[in-house]
Amino acid sequence: MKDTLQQNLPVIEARALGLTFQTGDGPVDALKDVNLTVEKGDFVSFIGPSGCGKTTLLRAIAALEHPTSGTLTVNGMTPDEARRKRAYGYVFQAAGLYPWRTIAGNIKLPLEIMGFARDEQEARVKNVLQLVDLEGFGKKYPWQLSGGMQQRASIARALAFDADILLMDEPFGALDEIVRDRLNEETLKLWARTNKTIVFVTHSIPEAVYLSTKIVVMSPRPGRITDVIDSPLPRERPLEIRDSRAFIEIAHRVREGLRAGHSYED
Amino acid sequence: MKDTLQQNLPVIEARALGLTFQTGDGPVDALKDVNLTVEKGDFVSFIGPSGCGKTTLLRAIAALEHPTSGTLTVNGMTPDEARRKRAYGYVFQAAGLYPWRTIAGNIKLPLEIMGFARDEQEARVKNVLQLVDLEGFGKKYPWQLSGGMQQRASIARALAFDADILLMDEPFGALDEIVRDRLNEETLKLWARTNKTIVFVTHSIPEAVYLSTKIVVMSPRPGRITDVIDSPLPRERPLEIRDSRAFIEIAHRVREGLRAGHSYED
Amino acid sequence: MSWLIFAVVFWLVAWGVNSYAARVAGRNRWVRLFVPTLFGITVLVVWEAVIKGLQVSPIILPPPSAIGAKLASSLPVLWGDLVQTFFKGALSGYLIGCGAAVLVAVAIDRSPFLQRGLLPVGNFVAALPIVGIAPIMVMWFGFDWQSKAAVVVVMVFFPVLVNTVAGLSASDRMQRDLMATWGASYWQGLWKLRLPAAMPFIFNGLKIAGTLALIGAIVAEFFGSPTRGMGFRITAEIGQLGLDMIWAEIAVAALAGSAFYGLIALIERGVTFWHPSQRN
Amino acid sequence: ADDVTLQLKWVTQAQFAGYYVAAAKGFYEAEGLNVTILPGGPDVAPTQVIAGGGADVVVDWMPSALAAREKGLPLVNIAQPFKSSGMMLTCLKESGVATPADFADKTLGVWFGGNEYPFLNWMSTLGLKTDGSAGGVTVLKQGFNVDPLLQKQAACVSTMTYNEYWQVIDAGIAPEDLVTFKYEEQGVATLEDGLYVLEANLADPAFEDKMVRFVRASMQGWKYAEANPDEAAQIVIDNDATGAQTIEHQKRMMAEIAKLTAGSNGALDEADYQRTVDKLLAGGSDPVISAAPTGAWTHQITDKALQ
Amino acid sequence: MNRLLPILTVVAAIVVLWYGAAVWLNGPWVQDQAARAGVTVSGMDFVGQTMTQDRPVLPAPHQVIKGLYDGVAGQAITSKKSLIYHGWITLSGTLLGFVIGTGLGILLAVGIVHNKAMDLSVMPWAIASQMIPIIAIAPMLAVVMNSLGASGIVTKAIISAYLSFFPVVVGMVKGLRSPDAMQLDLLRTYSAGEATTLGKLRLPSSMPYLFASLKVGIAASLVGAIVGELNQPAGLGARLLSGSYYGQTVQIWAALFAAATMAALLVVGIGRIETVTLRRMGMAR
Ligand SMILES: Nc1ncnc2c1ncn2[C@@H]1O[C@H](COP(=O)(O)OP(=O)(O)OP(=O)(O)O)[C@@H](O)[C@H]1O
Ligand SMILES: Nc1ncnc2c1ncn2[C@@H]1O[C@H](COP(=O)(O)OP(=O)(O)OP(=O)(O)O)[C@@H](O)[C@H]1O
Ligand SMILES: Cc1ncc(C[n+]2csc(CCO)c2C)c(N)n1
Ligand SMILES: [Mg+2]
Ligand SMILES: [Mg+2]
Repeated sequence: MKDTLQQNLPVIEARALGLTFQTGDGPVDALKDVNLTVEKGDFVSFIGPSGCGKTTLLRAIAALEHPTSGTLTVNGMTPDEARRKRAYGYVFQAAGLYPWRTIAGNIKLPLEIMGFARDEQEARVKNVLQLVDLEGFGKKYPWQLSGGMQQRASIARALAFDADILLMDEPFGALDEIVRDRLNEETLKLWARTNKTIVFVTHSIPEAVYLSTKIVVMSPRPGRITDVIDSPLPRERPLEIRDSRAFIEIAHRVREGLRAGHSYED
Repeated sequence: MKDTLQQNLPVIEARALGLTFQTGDGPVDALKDVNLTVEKGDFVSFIGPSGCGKTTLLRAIAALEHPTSGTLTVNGMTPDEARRKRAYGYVFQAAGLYPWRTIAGNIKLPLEIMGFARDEQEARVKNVLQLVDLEGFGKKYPWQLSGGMQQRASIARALAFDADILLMDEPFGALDEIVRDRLNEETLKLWARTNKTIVFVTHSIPEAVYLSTKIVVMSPRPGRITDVIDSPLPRERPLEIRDSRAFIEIAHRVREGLRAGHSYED
Repeated sequence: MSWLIFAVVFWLVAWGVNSYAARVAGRNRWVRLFVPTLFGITVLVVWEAVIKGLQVSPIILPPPSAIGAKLASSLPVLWGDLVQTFFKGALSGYLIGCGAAVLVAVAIDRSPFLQRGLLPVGNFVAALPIVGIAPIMVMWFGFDWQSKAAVVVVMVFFPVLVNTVAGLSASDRMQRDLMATWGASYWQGLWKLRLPAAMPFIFNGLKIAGTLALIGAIVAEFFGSPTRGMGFRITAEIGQLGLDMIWAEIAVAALAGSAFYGLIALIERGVTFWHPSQRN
Repeated sequence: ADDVTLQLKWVTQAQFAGYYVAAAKGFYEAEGLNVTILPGGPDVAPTQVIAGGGADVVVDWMPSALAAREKGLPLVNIAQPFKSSGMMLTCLKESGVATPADFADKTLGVWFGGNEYPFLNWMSTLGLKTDGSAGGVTVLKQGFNVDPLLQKQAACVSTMTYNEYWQVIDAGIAPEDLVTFKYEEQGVATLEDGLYVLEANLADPAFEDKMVRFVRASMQGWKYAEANPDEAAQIVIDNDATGAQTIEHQKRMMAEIAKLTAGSNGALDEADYQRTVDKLLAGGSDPVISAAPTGAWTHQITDKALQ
Repeated sequence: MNRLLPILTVVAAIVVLWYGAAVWLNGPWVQDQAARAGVTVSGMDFVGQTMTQDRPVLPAPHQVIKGLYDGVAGQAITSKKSLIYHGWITLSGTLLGFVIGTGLGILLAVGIVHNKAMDLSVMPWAIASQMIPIIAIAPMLAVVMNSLGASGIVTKAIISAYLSFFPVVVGMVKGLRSPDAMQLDLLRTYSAGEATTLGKLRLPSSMPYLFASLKVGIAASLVGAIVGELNQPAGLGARLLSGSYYGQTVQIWAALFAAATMAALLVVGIGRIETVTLRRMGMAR
């Protein structure tokens, strides 16, 4: 009974959300009047020009920023409560691995903090390393891995403790197109396999269209949502889908949305 | 007579070029057996996965690295002579503005070094600032500008002294798609207007196809050229050209070339 | 006893006020001045109260009130000593030492060979204890401020040299490559790129040297001086247990030293305004 | 055994031979005392050490002891093993100083830290200004050695008959090339190396008894040292922790020290005391004491120790 | 080899200059002595005499080396003339003070990083504290410590600690603040407390800063110990002073070089520990 209730409740719900930063040159409206509903199992992408508030919105969901108006609930709780219940796996734009820990050590970090038993830790590390195709690299240090491998390790770290909600802030921004394509595929597979809710920030239109069930187009000054596109693409998506008519159409709609919201000065 | 001779001479000519770095773990073949001819007025793009030697090749052309085998001539001279004749405008991947100088001061810097007269300097700064849409920002310091504006300032700096050859190393890597699109358009316009020779490094297939008259596909370990594609696209290119069949075909060929040269490990 | 209780209570109250002020308005300029000031006052009050409470003899440690009184009544003497030790000895030595260090750094900048040879030797020389150098300098340069300046020169030279050399290679490769693509000469590159880029490092060295200069000059006076100067006064007063005067000199030294440091930091702010650490 | 801590005014050398001899020869032990001797140095003010409770009894010169007394530290002289002063000014003949009248416009090295008062007093009796004005003398705070003289940075420097003077000689300057002015002969001598304790402690009979035994054994040590200078010098060497002293130098020093202790049985001569006080009161521009002290000395200990 | 060659070249240049300076500075004395004896010296005789004096203004390098050799190898190490004996006394005070100073510095830095009020109030006064001429305080401190019954080594160690805590505070505050916002946010998404953040992020990432300041700190510690020894009977500081007191320039220079060598060895030692630690932490490349 309780389970069903949870199922029906939106995982993330923002109502008239606003967030204003107080800075030296006066207040900056990073988010204004944002309304958004994310259901369990959704793959949501935020796309928009630099400075439109994508990161801020993601951080607000993870309780790393505090909204100045409106309401934001996660699993029916405040984001802060959800954070304390360890609901989030967060993947930052750069890999952000701790250089003094091995790859396995990095993945173990959240597990140590959350007090998992030692052999449980080992088992999980092994498991997620396999998931991101990094078996055998556990004992390496981050700088001994290529950028793409580091990024995968940081995703493994976010997956290790099985948070319900995976928040990813431009995780593939620093990678080249080929590697990026492959990681996109892997991410989709992972999502299909685990049925997590994923919120994903990107600059890239093809990436957003390829990955998402829901594309949120944002525009800056003040940061707001200008379009929410529910993708008609099927859940299984080979790379070739990017040459399909449906794909190109959505991409076009996203591009138009972006262009509309884009002001000239930067 | 002399002019015609110059016209016919290739601007950049590499024959069996090789460049090996001596590193702690033994030699690294950054470039091997590279043959390339660039004519006056060409827009050449280097594309390839990370580490394939794009930057190294560009730096060799600018005499910032010294080839270990083969020959490389620029305007019939060695790259070093060409450098001393101030043949190059170089735009690095990051903006690389000097933080203790204003934007105008940064643009003025090469002019000071090359000994332009003071009012000539002012005039040129004004001119290029206009060209990259940064009028009114001359007195600002670099950190007071957004990343995209900084990148444009660094392009302005490379343009200010009217070098024949513009070398650009992933100049738009750090920018979002919309800004990037616009700068791509601007770059094309500039190229059309000035008839400079431009050598351009990028990770992005659409960017390479959109901009270039000649696309050089490279692959790593050792860095070499796997394909040189002469673009059939016309010199005038609206953004919409990217949805054309010809465009998609070239893009496909580039992608295939890249994938062939791409190994799995990173 | 009641004095001790007073000390503890005062300390707790001041600490509370400071914590509150820092938490509520830590960004406010006045609060940023107020908090350390209150902290300093607290130290003085606690010092005074502990001396009263434990009845410490003023011959061992005088209370701040006595030091303050002595300071106020001996201003001309203190000023004369400050001129002799700080302005003549420390400051001239500081300027000569730092200036020479920067020049030498530029001179050896083109020679990696010299750098690799000079820096380890420099570190070794910098490790020579001043208490050993000071008598030698007095022997070489006489009793007046010149020998004090010489000690200061020796003390400040290497920290500034090491930092400047590090700073001169601090510009990143891209910035240097830019200069190369423009065909800039060595001096153009030095003047327009590497010196400005070195400034944060140079100032780091200048600040370290700033904490050393005054101390060096005072210490040198222990090994011979004319009959004025802060170090002279301290040795002369110890013989008649003039502890209040000694502490007055120490207070002046701390004040002058901190002011000097503050001045360097201020100039640094102006010169390296562009550096991220100055922008917060 | 009763513990006694003695703070010396200067580093371990034959200047303090009596105490080291008394310890080495078991004179203290025989009196039931366990004596700890703390060497001093330029960085140690004995007055401050005793004020801080770091010593029961200190060796100090009377000017600095009286100055401390006026500053509120009630020191009392309980014994005076040194009869005469060893202080003098040593000048290079070539600097043109032959008599005190030649000091004018010369540079003179002086020890500060409490030792400058006899000098200032002397200069004021000579009518020479010490503030650097023309016709006066230029005063240098001399360091711990005689280099200023050797380097000709000063015409004269302060020396002790038993120590620094011989360093000048050792450096290779012949005695004929030097001119010396002993304070004793100039009539400006003050009492050196006396034993001082805190006044309040003297009221305690146990402490008094301890000091009686201490002074008795110390004087026994001094007389033994006078009689056996070479052995005394060796004892001093054995006690020098810095390893800087040489036996030749200490033998010579012992011989000179013996001249200064010769006239004393340990008891303070009231006339010497009065002379010292008069000198200090006369002072220079800035007299070291402003009023004649009372109770600054006692025969209480020596009377019992020497009977 | 190619690391040693430049150093040797510079050292050789310094030695040459040094000999020149020795002739120049010791020359007047030779001439004065000759004048007093009524003879004249010239040429090689003169040069030779400038380098063989007992109390030279500047001892020639070989005199200093001989002094060092005599002090190190020419004595039983328990002898009071042994530089090893005195060096050991100084070293023990240095190390004790260094441990105290470093501990205090790290604690203060942790306090400054975690407490805004401490951040605002401590720094300016820590700077001011370093402006106090320690040599003026040392004798008074010795008296106070003495009356509290502390032994000589503790007094020395306190001065050492006083000089070494400052670089450690400055470096550690920087180091503890070196994690970037993203690294801190990561731990926040794990809902980690301040203690966890300190242990798992701030401390490990401050290691390079810590070692840099430890190197400065140990050198400062040594200076402190030497200053503290000026009123103690033994140690390199006492050796320096007694050398100065008796005008034994060679002894001063020998003690000076012994101290500097010790500082250099200590710094190199910390460098070794740094390399090993950072390698084991995977931070050395
Ligand atoms: N801590 C902060 N203080 C003040 N302003 C901030 C802060 N963080 C973000 N902002 C401002 O809020 C706006 C939104 O920033 P945000 O980082 O969310 O943009 P974004 O969409 O993630 O951009 P990008 O694609 O460049 O990462 C920007 O104008 C930014 O300058
Ligand atoms: N200074 C150097 N010393 C040693 N190896 C180097 C050096 N510069 C580059 N390399 C190596 O040469 C190869 C080519 O590097 P290059 O920077 O040209 O690649 P790239 O194609 O520009 O890659 P990216 O897209 O990541 O910028 C790489 O393997 C790199 O590690
Ligand atoms: C800083 C200082 N300098 C000189 C003396 C004078 N003094 C007193 S006893 C003694 C030993 C003589 O060999 C000397 C030189 C001093 N007390 N303090
Ligand atoms: Mg962002
Ligand atoms: Mg590159």
